[in-house]
Amino acid sequence: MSLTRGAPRADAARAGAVVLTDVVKRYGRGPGAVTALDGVSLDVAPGSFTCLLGASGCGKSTLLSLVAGLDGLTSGSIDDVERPVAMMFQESALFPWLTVAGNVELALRVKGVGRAERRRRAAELLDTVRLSGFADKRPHELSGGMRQRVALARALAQDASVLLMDEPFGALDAMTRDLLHDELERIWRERGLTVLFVTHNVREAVRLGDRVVLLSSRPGRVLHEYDVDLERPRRIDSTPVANLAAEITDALREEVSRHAG
Amino acid sequence: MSLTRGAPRADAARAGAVVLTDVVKRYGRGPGAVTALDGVSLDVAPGSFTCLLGASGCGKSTLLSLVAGLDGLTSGSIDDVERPVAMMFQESALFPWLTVAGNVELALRVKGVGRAERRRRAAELLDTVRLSGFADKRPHELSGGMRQRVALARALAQDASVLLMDEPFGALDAMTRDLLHDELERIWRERGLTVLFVTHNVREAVRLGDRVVLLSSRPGRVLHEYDVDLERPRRIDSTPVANLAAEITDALREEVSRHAG
Amino acid sequence: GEDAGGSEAAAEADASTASGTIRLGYFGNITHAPALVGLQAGVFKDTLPAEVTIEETAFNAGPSAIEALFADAVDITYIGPNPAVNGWAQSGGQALHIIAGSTSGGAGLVVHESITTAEDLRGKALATPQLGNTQDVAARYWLKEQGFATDENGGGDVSVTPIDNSEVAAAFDDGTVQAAWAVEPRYSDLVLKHGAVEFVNERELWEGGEFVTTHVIVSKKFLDAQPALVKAFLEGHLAALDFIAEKPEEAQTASNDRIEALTDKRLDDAVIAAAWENLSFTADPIASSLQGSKDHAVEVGLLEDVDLKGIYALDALNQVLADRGDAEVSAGDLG
Amino acid sequence: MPVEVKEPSRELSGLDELERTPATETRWGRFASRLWAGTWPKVLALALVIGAWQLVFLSGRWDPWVLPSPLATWQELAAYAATPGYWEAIVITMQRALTGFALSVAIGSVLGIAVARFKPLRAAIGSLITGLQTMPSIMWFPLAILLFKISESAILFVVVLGAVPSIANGIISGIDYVPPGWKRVGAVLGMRGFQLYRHVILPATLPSFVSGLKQGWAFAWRSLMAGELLVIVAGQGSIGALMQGAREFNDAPRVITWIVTVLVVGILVDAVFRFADNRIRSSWGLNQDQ
Amino acid sequence: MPVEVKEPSRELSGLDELERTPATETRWGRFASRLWAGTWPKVLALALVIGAWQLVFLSGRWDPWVLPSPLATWQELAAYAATPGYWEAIVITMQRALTGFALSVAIGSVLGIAVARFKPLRAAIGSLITGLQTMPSIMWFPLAILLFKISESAILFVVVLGAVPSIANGIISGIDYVPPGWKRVGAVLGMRGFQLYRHVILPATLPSFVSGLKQGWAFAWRSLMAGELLVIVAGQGSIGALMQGAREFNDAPRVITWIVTVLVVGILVDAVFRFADNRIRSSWGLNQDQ
Ligand SMILES: Nc1ncnc2c1ncn2[C@@H]1O[C@H](COP(=O)(O)OP(=O)(O)OP(=O)(O)O)[C@@H](O)[C@H]1O
Ligand SMILES: Nc1ncnc2c1ncn2[C@@H]1O[C@H](COP(=O)(O)OP(=O)(O)OP(=O)(O)O)[C@@H](O)[C@H]1O
Ligand SMILES: [Mg+2]
Ligand SMILES: [Mg+2]
Repeated sequence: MSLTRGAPRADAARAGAVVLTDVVKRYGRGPGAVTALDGVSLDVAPGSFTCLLGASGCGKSTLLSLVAGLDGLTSGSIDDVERPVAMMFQESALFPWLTVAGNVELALRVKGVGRAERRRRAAELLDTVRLSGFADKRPHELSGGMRQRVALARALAQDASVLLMDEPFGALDAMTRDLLHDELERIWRERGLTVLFVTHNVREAVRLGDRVVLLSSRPGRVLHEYDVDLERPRRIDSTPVANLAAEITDALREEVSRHAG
Repeated sequence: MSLTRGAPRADAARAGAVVLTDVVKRYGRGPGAVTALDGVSLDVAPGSFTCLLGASGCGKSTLLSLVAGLDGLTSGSIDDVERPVAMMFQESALFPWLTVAGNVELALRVKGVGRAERRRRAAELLDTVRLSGFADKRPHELSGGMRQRVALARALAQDASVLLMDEPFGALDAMTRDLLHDELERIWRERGLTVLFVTHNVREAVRLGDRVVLLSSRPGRVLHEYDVDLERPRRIDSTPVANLAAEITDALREEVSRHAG
Repeated sequence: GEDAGGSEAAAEADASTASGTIRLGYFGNITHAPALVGLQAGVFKDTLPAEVTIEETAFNAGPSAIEALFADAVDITYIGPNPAVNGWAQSGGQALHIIAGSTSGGAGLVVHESITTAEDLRGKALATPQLGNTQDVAARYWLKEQGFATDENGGGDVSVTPIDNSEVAAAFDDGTVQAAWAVEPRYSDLVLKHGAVEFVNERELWEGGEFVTTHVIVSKKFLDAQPALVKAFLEGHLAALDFIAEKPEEAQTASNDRIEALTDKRLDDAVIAAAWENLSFTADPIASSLQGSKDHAVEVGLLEDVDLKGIYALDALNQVLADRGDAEVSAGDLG
Repeated sequence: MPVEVKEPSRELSGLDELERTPATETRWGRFASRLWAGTWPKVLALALVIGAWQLVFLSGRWDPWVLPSPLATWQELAAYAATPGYWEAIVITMQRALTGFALSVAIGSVLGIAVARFKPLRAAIGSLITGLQTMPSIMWFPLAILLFKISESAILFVVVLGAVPSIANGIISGIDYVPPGWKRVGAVLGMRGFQLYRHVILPATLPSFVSGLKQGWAFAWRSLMAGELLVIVAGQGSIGALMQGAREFNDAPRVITWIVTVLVVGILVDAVFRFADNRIRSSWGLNQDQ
Repeated sequence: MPVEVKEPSRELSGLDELERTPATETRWGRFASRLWAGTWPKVLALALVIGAWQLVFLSGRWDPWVLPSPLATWQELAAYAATPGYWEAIVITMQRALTGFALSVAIGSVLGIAVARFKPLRAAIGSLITGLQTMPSIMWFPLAILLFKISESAILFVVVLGAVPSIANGIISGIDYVPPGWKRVGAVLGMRGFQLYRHVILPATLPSFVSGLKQGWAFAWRSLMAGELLVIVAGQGSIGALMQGAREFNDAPRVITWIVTVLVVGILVDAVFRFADNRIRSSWGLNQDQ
């Protein structure tokens, strides 16, 4: 296991599936303005799995929506993103007028996939997220965790090369989460996806990521980057994962207490 | 540290702040009906802190809303609840037409608390959840974790003797969560609250609870009850907490895999 | 008449001692000139005792006036023959009486210049203001006499098409209709401004060249309860008619002033003068034409027969006329 | 220890006592009780109205030719409804109403979407839509005649001008209130332009659209009643014309007959909208709490 | 390596190109550019309409007394607007409209809440509301006269009957679509009956209420135009009476003058609703994505 404390990277030789350069994002104008991100530069290699960690409200969701092209940057640039990207939102944001299967199929429909194929793929994906029996339910008939899983299935259905995930497993019990970690890892490998993954669970970040990026709060900046060189498949309760997680947790704790102080 | 594997409790000598007897909850009718809870009996002592654990979709939110009196039981009874209870929902459910402070104050307003007092208490509570600077923002200007904290402040503002919390800290980073654990524990002690706390984080359950209740999935039943006799204040990363959590996790894992198998 | 007890009482009442309020209805229309002049030139005010006040209400259409009379919201109103007959029929002769004539003449058929003989009308469309109204009946009866078949649905040899007064000029201009049975001031307006040609003046069709266009009705309750006020009003009405006869120019101006007060709009002087020529203002209700028009309506199938006997209550009017030394008027068989 | 089966949501029940229907367990029993729950209030309301009417009539406050008795009106209605003219008028008017309404829905939807979509268009004519709505139908008659002479098209023109603004406004306000989160999901799913409308914005707008349609129907119908006076075409009577005719003749029972007819048509049409609305609400999970 | 400042949301910009206003940085600049963005489309639209009108006029398709030239109409309008009668009519009508509308809002709100609240009431009269809405104003005249004689109250009665159903329907459909989650929060906060309405249901219903108000205004205004023919007082022209007068006179420029006046009033009133709507939307966070 090797660990690289990420000094600000050299500007040269940047190439990747997602390249952020000095990204600044301010909400609002005048005295009430909030600077959510302040000069974030990040270079995400194609096919890599990057986890974002940071205190609540530090700008993680903001960063993802900038990468997805949903919001405008205040300054800086985001390059090399092959759009549309797939994205899983913090709130599951399912459409109430569609069934569970319909929500998943919608991602395929937009891409012009035929009806039979759509149905097959949706069933497959619902199986992946352990919701096979719920295809014909409506979102309001699901529990919070189930909804999150449907949103995951929808994001996977998009089959984009970049996958952005905003606390995707926050409402899941540990076991379901473990299962989905395995599934996600498998799909990431098979498809060669580039994943940007926001989480509050440091172990989860270490379990999944090639790299863990720590953001500071108000304004959001890149504080540290950790390369996770642990061999896969990893187990979330293995000692190496726990050790690295403990180290990162300390750094995070320091940052949060500095901020709170 | 002592641990009691909860055998089904004797029906005699039940008395508590919340007493559930053979609670059954079915959604829908006919062949599409879902039995969310099937014969749940639970006896929550006044002033106790009970954590509910269970797989995603096993009926935890359903149980809380039954206790809150928001939904009707299919059969069984729920007694001794002093209503209205305070409740924090899984989705933060803030009112978009009110500011952050307004949302918190609303809980006080309903109880007829005067304007100045309201303002003072709301400011205090926002301080407790580390959101002092955000009183005049609108919910849509907050991050997911911030919204959750506002919902917590609102629930605390209710000042009811029973507090139901549905994954209240799911969207928070570890540090903020630790801080809020301490705050919640303090308030629980000071006010002598009866807390029913749903979480997916087993350590969190052990960190906070007097008792941890494990629910099985489809149909939801009480699987085990663990009394947590660790001394307070506890630390979430202390060894006793970790050990008990590991044990509970194993039981949970067994249950989930049994169900998945 | 037997049914006109109120009218007899009114005849005997002393108008000079009348006091109270008369709620008077009228339309802002040149065919209601006596009302316009009476109100605008102060004739009513000058004639009626000081204790009598007139509360005026302008109406837009006959049914509203009848509704108001039924609902006891007006006491006396100027109105066309058709709504009066309808009101009489609907109430079984219990709601109203005609107490005086007001206006005669001023209607007829105007046609596109390409139509020179009656036969030219075959296959053409003829506008009337409204199915079953006075002009509609006149048009259908005349067409029948000319040997044309018509039906209520605009079919037949000549298509009789009901078109609202305010749209008839447009319909005439764009060729939707080639003829119109119209009433003043529309009649003169079509002739002077829209190139229409007079084809039949309705006067030619009636004995003596007179037929009722507007008359005055009173609610039976009011007639019974306030005979003196009715009589006093009739004095004012006659005075207005006198004013029109004596000072036609001033009467035209006063009428136009009142119309302007109601609509912010003056009639063209040429139109009003032409209309004036075509109208005559008289207290004689021309009962024979009311009866005739009703008979025609029954004949062309637009009306179930109603008995108009007793609709007129002219005793008071005749008393006033007698007091002035004028000739009395007759209700014919309908008194 | 006794196991009690409690009534649902005891705490809320205080509020909802009035809305409770007795619980029945069989399927048929549930259907019957729902039918009963939907019917008795209507019957009661009708009975109350007719009772009050009869009382007023008996009081003699108004003459019978002004306010006829319920019985006389019923006889008139029954006799009139037995004539073919009555039904022909309803058929003619309904045909016009449906044609005009269908046209209005098409035009209104396109207009609404266009206005909601393009800011300059909204700035240019957004407010005009409400302005047009306030224009009485009769003010369109001259224009209708100019454009279409005296014809069915002129009636349709008036109807369409009456209904389009409501329908467009319904869509516009629906689109304005689509939660931004859903649009973001649509954008992330790669939807652009038409697709975004097809799959996200229009479905999300549906509730508002339906309520716009309801208002649009009311406007269409009112405009039609006025418009039918414009053209009494090769003249089978239409409701508008016959209604006006009844008024011209101050025929109170006939007038009330037509009022009742129009109300019944309105109630039936409302049932259609209500059905659509209930479907939407139950599939969105909005009426689970009853 | 160059740092580029990019336009926001490039991917979405394709869709939104038309809506873009130039970015300006000063506060005054922003105000000016927003003003400009709101104004030029209106000016352009006006210019287009007048241009088209002038062309049709020049084509000679219609005689000038049928379709007057824009210039002649403008002269008529300007001359007429210089008379006090014009302004008095507007004042009289606006007073009636505002009184009637205020009354309708009060009655409509109470009715809407009551119907949404009590199932039997909804079953009894829910559908009737839409039925009433489709009743042409003139059919209420006899009843209005019966109840209120010829008076201002009769006009108000007609106006209120016109506007109440829309306002009630707006509230009903708003209440029906309140997300159940919010009601649950309210219940948990201990709200009962009135409090729940005051703090949760009514605020949540606001968007639908505003759009109901907008429709209600349109109905009120149209009913007023008809109702003003009930009471015509010499020398005190109201818009409805004078408009009808112009129609009777077939005075095309005067008719157009009144149409323009009604449109302008409608547009101004719409601006008020639009303002309310924008306030709601921005405080709810619904127009952040522009
Ligand atoms: N309104 C509803 N209609 C139908 N079924 C429902 C409804 N609400 C919940 N359910 C079903 O009840 C079961 C329990 O749901 P509940 O929300 O209580 O789960 P949960 O334990 O809170 O899960 P999570 O941890 O994912 O939040 C699920 O299977 C769900 O599909
Ligand atoms: N639409 C908005 N308008 C104004 N401020 C906003 C808006 N969205 C986010 N913010 C602010 O930007 C900051 C970052 O928000 P963001 O949602 O990115 O946080 P986050 O890292 O995702 O937090 P969490 O872990 O709690 O979800 C917060 O301070 C928030 O208040
Ligand atoms: Mg976030
Ligand atoms: Mg839950």
